[in-house]
Amino acid sequence: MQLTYLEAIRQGIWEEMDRDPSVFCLGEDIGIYGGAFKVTDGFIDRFGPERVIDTPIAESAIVGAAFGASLTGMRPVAEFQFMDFIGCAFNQISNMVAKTHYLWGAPAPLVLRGPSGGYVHGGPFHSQNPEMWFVHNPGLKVICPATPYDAKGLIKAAIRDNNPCIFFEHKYLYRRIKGEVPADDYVVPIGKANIVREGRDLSIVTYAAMVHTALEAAEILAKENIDLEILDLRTVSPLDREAIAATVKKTNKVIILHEHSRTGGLAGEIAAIINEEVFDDLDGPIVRITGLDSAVPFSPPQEHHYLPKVEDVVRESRRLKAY
Amino acid sequence: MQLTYLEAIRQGIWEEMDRDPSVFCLGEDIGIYGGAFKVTDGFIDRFGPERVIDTPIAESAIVGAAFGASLTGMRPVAEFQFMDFIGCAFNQISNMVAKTHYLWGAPAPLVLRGPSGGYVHGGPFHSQNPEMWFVHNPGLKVICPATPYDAKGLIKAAIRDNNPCIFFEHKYLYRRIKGEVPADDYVVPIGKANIVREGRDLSIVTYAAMVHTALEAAEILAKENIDLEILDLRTVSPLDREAIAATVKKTNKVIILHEHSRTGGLAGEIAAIINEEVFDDLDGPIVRITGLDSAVPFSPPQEHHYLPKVEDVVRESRRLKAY
Amino acid sequence: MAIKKKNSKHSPNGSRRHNGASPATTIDLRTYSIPDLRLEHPDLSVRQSTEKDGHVRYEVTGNLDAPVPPIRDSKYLSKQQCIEIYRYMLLNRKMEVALENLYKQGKVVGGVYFGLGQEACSCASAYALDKDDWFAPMIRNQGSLLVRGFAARDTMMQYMAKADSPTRGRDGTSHFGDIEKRNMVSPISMLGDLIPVLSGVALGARLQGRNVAVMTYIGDGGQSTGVTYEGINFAAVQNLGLVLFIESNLWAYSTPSEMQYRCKDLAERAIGYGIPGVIVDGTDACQVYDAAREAVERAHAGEGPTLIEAKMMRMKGHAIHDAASYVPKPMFDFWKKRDPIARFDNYLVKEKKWLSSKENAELISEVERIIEAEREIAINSPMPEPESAEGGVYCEDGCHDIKPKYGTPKVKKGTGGYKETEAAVHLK
Amino acid sequence: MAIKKKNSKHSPNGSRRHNGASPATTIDLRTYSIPDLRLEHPDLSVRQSTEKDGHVRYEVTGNLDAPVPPIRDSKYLSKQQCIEIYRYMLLNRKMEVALENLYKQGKVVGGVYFGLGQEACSCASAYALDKDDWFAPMIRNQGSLLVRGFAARDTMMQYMAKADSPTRGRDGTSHFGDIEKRNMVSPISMLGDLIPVLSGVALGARLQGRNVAVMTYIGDGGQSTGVTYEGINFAAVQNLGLVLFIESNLWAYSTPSEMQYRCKDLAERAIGYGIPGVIVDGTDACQVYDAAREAVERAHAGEGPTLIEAKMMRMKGHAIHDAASYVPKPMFDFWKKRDPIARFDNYLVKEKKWLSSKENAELISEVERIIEAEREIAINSPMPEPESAEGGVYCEDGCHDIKPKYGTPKVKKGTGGYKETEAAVHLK
Ligand SMILES: Cc1ncc(C[n+]2csc(CCOP(=O)(O)OP(=O)(O)O)c2C)c(N)n1
Ligand SMILES: Cc1ncc(C[n+]2csc(CCOP(=O)(O)OP(=O)(O)O)c2C)c(N)n1
Ligand SMILES: [Mg+2]
Ligand SMILES: [Mg+2]
Repeated sequence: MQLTYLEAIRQGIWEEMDRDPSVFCLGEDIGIYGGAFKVTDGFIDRFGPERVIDTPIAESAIVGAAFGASLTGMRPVAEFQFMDFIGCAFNQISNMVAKTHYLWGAPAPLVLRGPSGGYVHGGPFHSQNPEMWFVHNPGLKVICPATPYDAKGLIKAAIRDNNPCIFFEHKYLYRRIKGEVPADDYVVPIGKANIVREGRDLSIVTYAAMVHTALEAAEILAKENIDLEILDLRTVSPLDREAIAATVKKTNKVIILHEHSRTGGLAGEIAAIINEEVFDDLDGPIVRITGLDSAVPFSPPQEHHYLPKVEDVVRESRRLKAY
Repeated sequence: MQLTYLEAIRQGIWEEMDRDPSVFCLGEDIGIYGGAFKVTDGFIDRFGPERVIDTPIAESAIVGAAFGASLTGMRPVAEFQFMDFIGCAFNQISNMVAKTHYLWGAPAPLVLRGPSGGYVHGGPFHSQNPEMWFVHNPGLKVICPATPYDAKGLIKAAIRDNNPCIFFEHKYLYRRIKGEVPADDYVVPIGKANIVREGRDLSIVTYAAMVHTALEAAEILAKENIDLEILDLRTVSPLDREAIAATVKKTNKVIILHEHSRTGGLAGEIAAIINEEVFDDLDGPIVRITGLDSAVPFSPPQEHHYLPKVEDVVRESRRLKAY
Repeated sequence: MAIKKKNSKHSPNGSRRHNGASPATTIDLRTYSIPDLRLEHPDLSVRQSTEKDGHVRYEVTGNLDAPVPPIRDSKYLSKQQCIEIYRYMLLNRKMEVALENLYKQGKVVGGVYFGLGQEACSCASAYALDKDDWFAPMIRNQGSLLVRGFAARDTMMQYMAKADSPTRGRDGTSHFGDIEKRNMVSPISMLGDLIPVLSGVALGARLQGRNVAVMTYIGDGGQSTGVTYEGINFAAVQNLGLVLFIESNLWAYSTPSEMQYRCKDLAERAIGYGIPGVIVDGTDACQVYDAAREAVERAHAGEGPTLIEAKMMRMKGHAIHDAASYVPKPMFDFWKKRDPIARFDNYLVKEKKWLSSKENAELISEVERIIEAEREIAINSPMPEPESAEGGVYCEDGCHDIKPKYGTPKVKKGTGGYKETEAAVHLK
Repeated sequence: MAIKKKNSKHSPNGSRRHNGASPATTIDLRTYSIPDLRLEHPDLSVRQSTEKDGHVRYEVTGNLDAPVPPIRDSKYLSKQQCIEIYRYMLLNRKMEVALENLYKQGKVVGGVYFGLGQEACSCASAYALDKDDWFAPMIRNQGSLLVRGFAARDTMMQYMAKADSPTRGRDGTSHFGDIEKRNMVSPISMLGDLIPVLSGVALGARLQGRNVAVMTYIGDGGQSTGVTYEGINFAAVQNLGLVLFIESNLWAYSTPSEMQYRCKDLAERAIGYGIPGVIVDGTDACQVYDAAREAVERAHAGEGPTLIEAKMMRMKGHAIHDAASYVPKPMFDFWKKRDPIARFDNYLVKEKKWLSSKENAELISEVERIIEAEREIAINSPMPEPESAEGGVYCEDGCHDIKPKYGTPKVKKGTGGYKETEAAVHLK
């Protein structure tokens, strides 16, 4: 059936709660209100206030409590009202949760999830894409789906995973895209990228909302006989090195496209991986298309200027093709 | 005169406090005790408890208070007892301090400083190098000196800078290295890298304690007729792109060496910069030598295995030279 | 505020005694007085209940028919001052009506946040500050901005993301600041972070020889954040002039205050900070002012922070998108009768007769004219250029000449304190 | 603990009344009782003072000659139990002496942290837990580990970073955990983070139909962290069985507790959380046990969290490198007289005559033998292989079979609550 990205996530969590009584949700306004974006709408009626817990505004306590519950064998799904607020729980995530298994061997099957990303005029505190801080934080799995199918399959995989997973839901996609989602139970494996468009001239390595930007650009470029291959990473930690290497090996030219700010961003990591894996296959420099190095400005013309756009991909693709 | 790295930092802050009454210090145990590593030893006697403030254990309050004071025209120097605890103030740094100037134009001349780094068997919570989270955080300057001369000149520059600066002091270097420091007032410019060894075969781009590792490796390799050029970045945000490009242009081969864990680390960013600036000058893949992707383990054999070593640099240099 | 003169370092709210010397029965009985200026003590309470249809809803209990209390006469405010505060409250409300209309006309970027029902709290609190004092609003304190001398257009342009807005489009709502003239720190979205920041402002000023009051606000929800605790505690230990209003408006987005804390009143937390706490009716401008003014004076006298809990209700949804259907309707009815403007209007016009009906009508239309004029200016500001997204991440050389705002900071005097420390020796 | 039966949701510590109906004088007087089991109330106070030589030093004031109080008879502990706790306290101390020697012999990696003077607090608190309860120690609670069934060698090997240490060399000190058998969560260095985590453990257990007590500790310094506040508040609102010991040992590294908070006693913070708070003499094992046991029973009965402030002094420096020269010497003298082991020894041998001197001597040498044997085992463990630094960052497939520890979690019963929501419909 056709579902929105949001509804796919909602169903994924719902089904896991139905299937496994050890799954429960906690977060701010997730109960009667159903969450700021209504991802948990109806959950409290179905699963009761014990399993759908409205918490005080205390992100470190939410993460801490989710982690503690996970140590007893529960599988908490904690919502950040916006992923911008994840910095309020940073130490708890980085030093408590992420290091647990490495240091003393306890699994911590929890999911931290919430809306991230721009293009909705959310301004500097409601548009952030903070995934890099967690990519550079061993012990966490970091997931950023682009389609309803992947979103549902990956949230289910994250809930079943025995590691702490951070699940970034792109709020621009929530209700703007629909896609086919099978009725049967399925999961999408964490850590596997996906070629969403095959092409021969150059590769775009990207994820989340930018996948759609890349696809749009590919349509335009197809008319100019520039044939893009698009790799949707889906999981940004751990990264699918093989898939990255394979697409570069094939097209020999690569653009890395991400929404978050450039310096210290994911494109750097991928550039390093490409150097390590397939340096000899490169026929042109690795190109980055990213957000600017500042906070995300609020005003639409400024936000538009700040964020990567279809025309950026078109322009850089032409340039790289000609290199 | 010859000073230790620690004494150089201490003098730098002392002189700035002497010179400018708007400079003051705050942090945990910095007063009568003089700080966990004695960087502010004697300060409270000289400058009084008003300007050398022992705070409660509350990192978000320390950063917040430093920031607030900076808005009144003061120049606070806040100490983290260990930089490992900077995650406890993460949101305050990232969302309050770093975005201030971009969003509403207020300068925030504060310095956050403290000991970081491994090689001292500090274990997972006292060995961290958390600079990347702040490199990927527009609005901050991030400084990581390697020598007494630079440490003093850079701490003074940071105190005089009108932007929030994070100053990472490598605790392994504190008392282990000495160097010449002029008696006169001087600053080292923030954002400028420094060639600490000229060479022709390949470049090591690095900073902080790893500069010394690279220098040791260079001695060994010199005997094999492999001539390393070593670029000490000194500041990791903003990065000195020109200096990075220049050394690669000269040697055509580059190893990036840093202590923090690999994925999402600085080497990626530098790899991307090199691709953007001097791709055609590369005669071999960009090589990374870094910490492993885990917490820093406590036991000395494990820590040794985890951290980059002279022999790693020697081995990778040979390999890259032969490429 | 009864606690004003009690300037002991410990337990300013209370006294303690030991009852009995016999070991087996020693118990420490402590009595704390939390001054409560309210003239009524609503006993409404909200909880989740599962209804027959399976839905979980909020249910309110308590006396929903209690009569509306009178306004408490201010100990300090003159007639003129009362009218001035009233005027700010009108401006606050009319500006928000204008914002709502701008939103409906599609001119606002993002949502709109309202302080409906909380105008007394915003306006009378800020009115208690002196010029040199500092403040930082939260998102509902659009009235505080007006009192502190910002024009309605500033906030309006922020909402419309205009080029001439205080942040030149970079941020919205009341997220802007001014350290030059109006001593305002910009809020950020993360709740509670302002509290240590304002404490730091007071610290900075004190190092320059000045005890300023630093006022900010936090919600009954936002006060659950750890940084709130760190910030208040820092101010308490450092004896800084923080004046913190807890806007106890019963809801944090959709979450009732019963689910944020378990003590009865948030002012009780003052006990654990070792600072004075006081409760006021947040819909009564006089109470708000009196408590704020006494706290400001404590700050000026170097007596440390004060926690003021203002009780009221958020009379709209969290923001304009939120119909607040989770709020039991009788609560709106109860609090609607306690509308701060209607009550103050009644107090000034009918009770005190400080305003004639005609003067009141004139005042209202003057306010409307001002808002209309501001609206025009705001609307006519252009949108920013796309390229204006760039630059300003750092304060570049010369972008600001930074010097202590209140003059040269105090420095430890004389060389008596000077010591030939290691560093001093090295310096030679 | 007098508060035990008061199970009202609000203000469990207190009652309130309004004095006077006249508007002008309404003031809310609240009386809170913070039970205080201590048999003395030391009045020492520390502050910074600048001396004639220009040095700033800590100065202590108060009655430094007060007589040592007796041990308070426990309401619950039998003779055998008292002796058992005493034995753990001896083990705790002797183990730390052994650690100090290992350090001097260069066998320890990094520093050593001591609980000297705090053995009663660690041992008697953990002794109050039942098998199914959970706990997490802080760095000075090496005694708690012994009580909970860990061997001295575990901690010793942690300090020596040995391959057979609980973390196989990856972490040191008491930083290890065990979720299988001993229900222990590993601490991390960052102070306060354990508090919400333990609350979450209680939440997880409750979802599985079990009210467990979850005990952890925090220092007078560490409790200043925001996460402490968030964690206690979370437990309070969710009514979780957190038993939090504040180890009020007067110092946080070099910082006296006067510079951490401004209220008189940290137990007063319980008022603002709306939970019971109680003060005990942390050098009196009986008091510690009684308060802990009552809190544990409250937890088991589903009555929510308890805050217990244990007053004592850290009798060494922060860690072995720290000579604690900043501590005014008379404070050490004062508290040395209150050594928990000497007092308990005196109580058992002289006052109660539950132990003969001979039995006591035998007990002590048995403990020494045990520690010596543990030391041998610990020393003989190899150092880990370098390559053992790798692996285990993720829990890979099959590395753990995760199932709810206490049986199947409670699930909302029946289909009455089931509703044809959007999601349910889509699911078909
Ligand atoms: C740290 C943090 N977490 C979550 C949010 C999202 N959020 C914004 S406002 C709000 C509710 C605030 O309620 P309250 O503090 O009572 O203020 P009110 O809206 O009632 O004035 C929430 C949860 C936030 N802004 N900051
Ligand atoms: C969040 C955080 N900040 C700073 C530190 C550094 N630190 C370790 S122990 C300590 C003092 C702790 O004092 P207290 O909590 O009173 O415990 P005690 O040592 O007295 O048992 C400090 C500042 C830390 N571990 N965590
Ligand atoms: Mg509220
Ligand atoms: Mg302590």
